[in-house]
Amino acid sequence: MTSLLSSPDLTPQHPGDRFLIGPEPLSLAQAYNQADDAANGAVVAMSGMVRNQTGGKPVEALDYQAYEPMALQVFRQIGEQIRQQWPEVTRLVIHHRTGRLTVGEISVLVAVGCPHRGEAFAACQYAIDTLKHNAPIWKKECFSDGSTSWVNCC
Amino acid sequence: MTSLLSSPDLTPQHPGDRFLIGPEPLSLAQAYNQADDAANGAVVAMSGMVRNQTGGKPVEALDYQAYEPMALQVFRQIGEQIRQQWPEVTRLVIHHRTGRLTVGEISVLVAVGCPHRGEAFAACQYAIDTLKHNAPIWKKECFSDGSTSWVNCC
Amino acid sequence: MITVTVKLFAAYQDAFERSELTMELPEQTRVVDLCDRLIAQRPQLSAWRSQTRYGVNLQFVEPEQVLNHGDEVVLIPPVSGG
Amino acid sequence: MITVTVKLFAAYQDAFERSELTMELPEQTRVVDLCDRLIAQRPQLSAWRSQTRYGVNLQFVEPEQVLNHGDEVVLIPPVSGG
Repeated sequence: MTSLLSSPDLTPQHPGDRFLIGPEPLSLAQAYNQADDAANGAVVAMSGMVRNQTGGKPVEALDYQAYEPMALQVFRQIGEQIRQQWPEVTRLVIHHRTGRLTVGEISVLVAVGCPHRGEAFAACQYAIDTLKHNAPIWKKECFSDGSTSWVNCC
Repeated sequence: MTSLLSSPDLTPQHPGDRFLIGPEPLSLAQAYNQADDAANGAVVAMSGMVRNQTGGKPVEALDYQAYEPMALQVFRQIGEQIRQQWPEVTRLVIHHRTGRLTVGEISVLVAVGCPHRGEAFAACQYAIDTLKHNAPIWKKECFSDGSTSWVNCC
Repeated sequence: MITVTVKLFAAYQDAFERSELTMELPEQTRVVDLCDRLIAQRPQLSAWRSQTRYGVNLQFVEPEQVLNHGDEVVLIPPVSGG
Repeated sequence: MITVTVKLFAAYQDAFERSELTMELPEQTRVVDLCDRLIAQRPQLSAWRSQTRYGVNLQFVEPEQVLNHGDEVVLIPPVSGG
């Protein structure tokens, strides 16, 4: 794994970026603090959490799996693409949780700091949209009736 | 004032809305908690804070004045318009601070809860854009060189 | 005659050095007439005239809105909340 | 022959009841050939074939990518992070 992570093909992490993926509960306060910067005029943060139902079927829990080293590579690429499209972005924070989450628990946090809010909204939306399409992360819905199914995001 | 606030012309507050305007420091955690709802799949929050410069001129502080009862009326109207355009919105939170704020302090917080993130992003952006255009709130920039000027947002 | 309260903010508050005025006005006075009267007393405010919006009893109103006894009026120079 | 590691997730992990395989493969094997070999062992996976993307050494690659000794391969059925 060490050899993979030091591969010259991997995207380097921008100094303003903070990424995290793992089983610990996520903290909005921590993500927000990591997006803080004296040059910011606005921070836009998005949290995703387990909804109480999907298509009318009551959900009990979601079970998240991730290929963590590749997910982090996707996060770094998102950071690189954001810096190309919105060079004003000071900070990009992406935290994603893994394991079993029950209703109301936060599965993902994205926070973006910027001098102006327009770019912060656009970059935050770009980050979560791209994460949902490309990050190697999977969730299984566990319904109240005991059935489960792997979700296809799009 | 009592008679004004009970006027039949005023917009009633939606039960999912939480508004605040005053001199106390704002808390992202409080705003976020007020946007929490079991039907949410996403919360989008935006904070605005005092930037360290405007047009290259170093800023020391901002001084906010508000016509508070009318600002709250504008917030309630924003809530009503959001419910018309995005009926899925479960919660709308707007907190605005008044008085003297120094670099890095939060002047405004908007948080929107929704089953899906797309509507949460759109409604949050609508709320802050409309607040900036219509809420009777004014800020004076206090520059490091001692000069001051009333800001025209748009 | 009617009596109205006028709330002053930003440049209007600076010019009058106070946050509220009480004014006696003839019946049928429009809110724009009230504003012109105040600008006549403080000519440095004339630059704001074309950019000022008006509120009566916490609602935005047109300049031609006729005032009633007891109204609470606000003069709204360009806002900059957020 | 080359040796590669295959990371399994979601439906692939369920079908093989494990999260990782080590495979010996002929030189010049493409990543899509590896996937077809696994699907042949677990036919219930064939529904995923057309929707599966491939990663090699933490990067997305085309199905025609030729594997090298020591590669870490991942089969990526439709993702659903967030």
